[in-house]
Amino acid sequence: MHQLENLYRQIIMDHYKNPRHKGLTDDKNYFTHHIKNPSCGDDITIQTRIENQTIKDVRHDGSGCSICCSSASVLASLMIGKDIDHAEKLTLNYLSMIMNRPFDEDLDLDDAMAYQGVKQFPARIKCATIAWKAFENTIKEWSESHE
Amino acid sequence: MHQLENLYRQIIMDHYKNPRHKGLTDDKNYFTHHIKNPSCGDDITIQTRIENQTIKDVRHDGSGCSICCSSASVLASLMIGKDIDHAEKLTLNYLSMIMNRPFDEDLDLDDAMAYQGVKQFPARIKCATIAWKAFENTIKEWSESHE
Amino acid sequence: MDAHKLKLDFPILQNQPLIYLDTAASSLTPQCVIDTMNEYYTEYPVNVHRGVYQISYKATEKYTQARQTIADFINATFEETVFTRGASSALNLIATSYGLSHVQKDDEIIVSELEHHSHILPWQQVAKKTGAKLIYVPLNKEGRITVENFKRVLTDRTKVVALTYISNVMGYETPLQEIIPLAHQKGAIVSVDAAQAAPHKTIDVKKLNCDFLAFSGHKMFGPTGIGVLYGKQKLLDSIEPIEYGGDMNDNVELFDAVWKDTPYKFETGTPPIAEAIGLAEAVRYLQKLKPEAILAHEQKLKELAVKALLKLDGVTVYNPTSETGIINFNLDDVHPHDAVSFFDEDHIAMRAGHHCAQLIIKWLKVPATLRASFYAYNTEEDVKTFTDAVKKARDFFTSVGF
Amino acid sequence: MDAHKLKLDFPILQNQPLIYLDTAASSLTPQCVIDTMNEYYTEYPVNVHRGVYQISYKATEKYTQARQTIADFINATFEETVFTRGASSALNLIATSYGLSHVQKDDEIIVSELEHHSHILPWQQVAKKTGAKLIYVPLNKEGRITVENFKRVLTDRTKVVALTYISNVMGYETPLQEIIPLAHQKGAIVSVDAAQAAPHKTIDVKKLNCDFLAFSGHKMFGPTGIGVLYGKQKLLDSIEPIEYGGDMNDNVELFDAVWKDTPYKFETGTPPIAEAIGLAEAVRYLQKLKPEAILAHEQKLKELAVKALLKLDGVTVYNPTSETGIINFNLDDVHPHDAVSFFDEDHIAMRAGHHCAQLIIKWLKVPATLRASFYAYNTEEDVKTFTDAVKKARDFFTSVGF
Ligand SMILES: Cc1ncc(COP(=O)(O)O)c(C=O)c1O
Ligand SMILES: Cc1ncc(COP(=O)(O)O)c(C=O)c1O
Repeated sequence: MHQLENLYRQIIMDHYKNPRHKGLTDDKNYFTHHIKNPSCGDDITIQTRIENQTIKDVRHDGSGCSICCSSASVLASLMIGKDIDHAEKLTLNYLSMIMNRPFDEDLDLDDAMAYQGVKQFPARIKCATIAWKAFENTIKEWSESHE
Repeated sequence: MHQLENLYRQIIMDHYKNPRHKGLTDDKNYFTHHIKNPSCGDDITIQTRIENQTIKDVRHDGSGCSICCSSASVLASLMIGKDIDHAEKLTLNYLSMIMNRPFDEDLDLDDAMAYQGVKQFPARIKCATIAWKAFENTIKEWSESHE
Repeated sequence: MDAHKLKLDFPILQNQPLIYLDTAASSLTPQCVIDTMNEYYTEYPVNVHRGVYQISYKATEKYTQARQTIADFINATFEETVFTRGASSALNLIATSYGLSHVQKDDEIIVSELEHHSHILPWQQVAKKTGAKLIYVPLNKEGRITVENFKRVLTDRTKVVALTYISNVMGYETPLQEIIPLAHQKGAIVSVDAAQAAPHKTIDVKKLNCDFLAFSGHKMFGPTGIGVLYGKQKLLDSIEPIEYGGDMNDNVELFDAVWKDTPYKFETGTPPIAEAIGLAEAVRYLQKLKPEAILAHEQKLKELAVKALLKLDGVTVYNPTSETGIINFNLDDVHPHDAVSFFDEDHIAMRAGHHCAQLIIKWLKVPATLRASFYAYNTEEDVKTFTDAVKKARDFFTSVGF
Repeated sequence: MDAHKLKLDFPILQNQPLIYLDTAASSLTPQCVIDTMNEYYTEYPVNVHRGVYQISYKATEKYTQARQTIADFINATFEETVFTRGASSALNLIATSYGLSHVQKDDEIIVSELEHHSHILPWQQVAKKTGAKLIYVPLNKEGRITVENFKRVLTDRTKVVALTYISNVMGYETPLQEIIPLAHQKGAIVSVDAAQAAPHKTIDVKKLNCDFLAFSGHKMFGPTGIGVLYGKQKLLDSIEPIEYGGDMNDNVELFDAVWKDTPYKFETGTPPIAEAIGLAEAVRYLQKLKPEAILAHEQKLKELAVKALLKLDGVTVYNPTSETGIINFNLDDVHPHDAVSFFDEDHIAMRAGHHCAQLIIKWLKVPATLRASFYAYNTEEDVKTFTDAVKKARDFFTSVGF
């Protein structure tokens, strides 16, 4: 079996081929965060609406490889409806998992667990984290504006 | 004995302290050749009047170390009165001697023989040749204009 | 040329399994070049010029000889050979110094969509700043610059022709030998980006009669941190430096200063000493192998590979007729960044992306491509490993649902 | 700090008898820096960015970490740390990009006669091109920049203050900690030439609060071919690149392009990869030794040496009070190029000339000087050898008739 099968799991391919919550909005109530990866050309925008400490909606768009694009779709699917503190925990947990650092296996990352294989491909870690980092920045921005 | 005594021979010091034929002229009948050595800042101008295949006068001026300045004075003293073909031979012979290449020991370089020690100091070869190269260029220019 | 024996000269090919197909980005470094730089750092690691002590004299001599070696390599003179940080820096020097002072409003600058960003953006800036027009040679349907198409855009207003010698994406060679005299007839100067040519071709600037030319060390067995600008003596004499400071001047006064002659007036500060000496060794290595022999070898490998790829379904090759060792292709419907991870698993190093040449990628109407480039140290076994991997990758990506 | 033990880290000091007193031109290179660059050339000698295969990923990581190491070294951020060809190139970038776009006719640019050509000429050009005035801080009678004298030339018209941190000829430290706030009160920005400071001082750009700062690798245990430009983030964000091409842009269209953010927008083309990685190792080496400890050590040596020189007749020391390891002197009536050959015979490497700082040499009213500079690897024995040689040289040149 080719190593790469650990990377291209069915769930990932499904989100890649059929992205959920894709397409941006002009609605000013969304936080918008954009990250480019100068080293490989990936370019992702994440938009988030937060109300009453709850993630009401997440939108995404951009260009990149399957790992990058699918992870934005997975992120959106996972986060919508989550309490913001929980969303932050999930995000940090996901980032730790990808970067091969200790993480809490009991926190339910749902489809995002499929990206566990990425840590074997250091050159692709950025692909799998770019959308999540944009989302992390969103939470930071929200927190700072609510201190 | 310090190696350097081979370099600072009495004749050289004499020409350094009491340069002959120093000072430039505005006379348009002189060929003027100027060489700078960007690597050490030496800067020498040689002016030469040639009539009937004979070196009638050589003038020099510039700035630099004792080896550089004295060698211009020695060059001028040696060349004045020489037939141009002979002057060329002397020049090539001197340059060969300094650069530690085979040279004709029977050609009478007169005071210029004092520079034989320079070949032991590769970093100073340029100092001892800059005036002579300017003179060599003069002869080349003259030859080209008389072909 | 025995590529198998050649591999022994490259420590990285001894240290790990590696099919290196990314020479168009950077070539690997042979031991002799590494040794030459180590010699500098261990035996005379000091500054050049003005040092009258012996090791500084030695450094200056080696550095000076390096320039002569590189000048001889392209049949230029010492004075015509300027060291820069790289090809990009050299190409910028041409545009900034010559371009901004010689190009005027409504003048025309001919470029192409085959240019690397480092040859297009400097002239795009000149056009913006001066009001000149940037004119693109229409590419033929293969994506080539042809003499015919060049003639269609050459006018009395053309002041500068800035073209690549060999495209880093398509591997095509520009017919400069015919284009340059045409440009000169109109009084235009020609700037040549030879970053992809120097590693594979004997460049003769006198015969080519180009006005400026640039290339980089790291693509031709040399170190990073160095490139070369060639300019005709009378052009270099007539243009101004763009960086000022130590070592490029003669006399400095409070409110004025006088520059040295070329090449020094373009090289302020401590030069890339180890790099220049290393590049000279790379040039000697290249000359020993003979650029023509390298080109013939890589062309042979490329043709073998293209033949195999053309037999595969779901693989598109964009430049099957290229005359150098570059293959530009895609697995249909697979993003090149995905594809390249597959090859990496098989220790095949290839590039994915736009290769700093977005215009040709846009011209091809794709988001990005894969590029495999062959060089002297590649073998027929490498080709086989590569083409087998393309087939396996094709099957793999299809199987996982791409 | 044990300088005797330290010598073991420098291969050149093992390979030959050498009393190296020319660190102000270039420092010697320790084995660890050579090894680090060799590791690059033998284990991952490939291009950075966009390479998704493993060794390119490794090169990119190492290169990225190198920038962070160097940023941390001066207490800057990653984004504020730009790689250049050297200090000269960095100082030119400031003048060309910031200077030409922010300085106008009749504005004033404060500089000094202590500046290296690489810090004076770029601003001389800005003054010429914009019609601004170049204003020299009067030096006090020792040749120092003082806060008092600086106040005398600072006006509401001052837009730029461009001063050296430590003079490469006199070894004086400029009182920047007091000068910078004064300049800022007038709305001027301050550009600091730290080429001679970085090897001997812990530089804290935040505490110093300078706007721009530059230094070179080869003077601080690092390789040739690399330097660093620091700029405050908001300044770097607001100024334009001066070189355009590969790797510094995001989107490239036929007639337009968009730049990346700093630091990348200032770094077109393949960067000095081996050099950046080598410089990061040099920084680690320097930090391990502690810049303060080096400075204390070299000051001690310098003071020993000056004391001995002042006892000799026919020797003039121009900077007896300097606070760093630089001695600037002459044997009376002996051209420094003659003198330096004497020292060379005794394997003492020193510099003779104007040290790319003609203005201070003219200020001293001499044609040229000798410069001995001490560094971490020099010992008290070196000082003794040096001062004994000065005495012998003095006697020798007198004896042959100078
Ligand atoms: C004070 C000072 N500034 C600038 C420079 C220029 O540095 P580089 O030659 O590395 O560009 C030097 C070194 O020569 C220097 O001593
Ligand atoms: C055709 C071409 N031109 C210019 C360059 C720029 O060279 P460098 O990155 O060494 O400055 C490259 C390499 O990337 C190239 O392939």
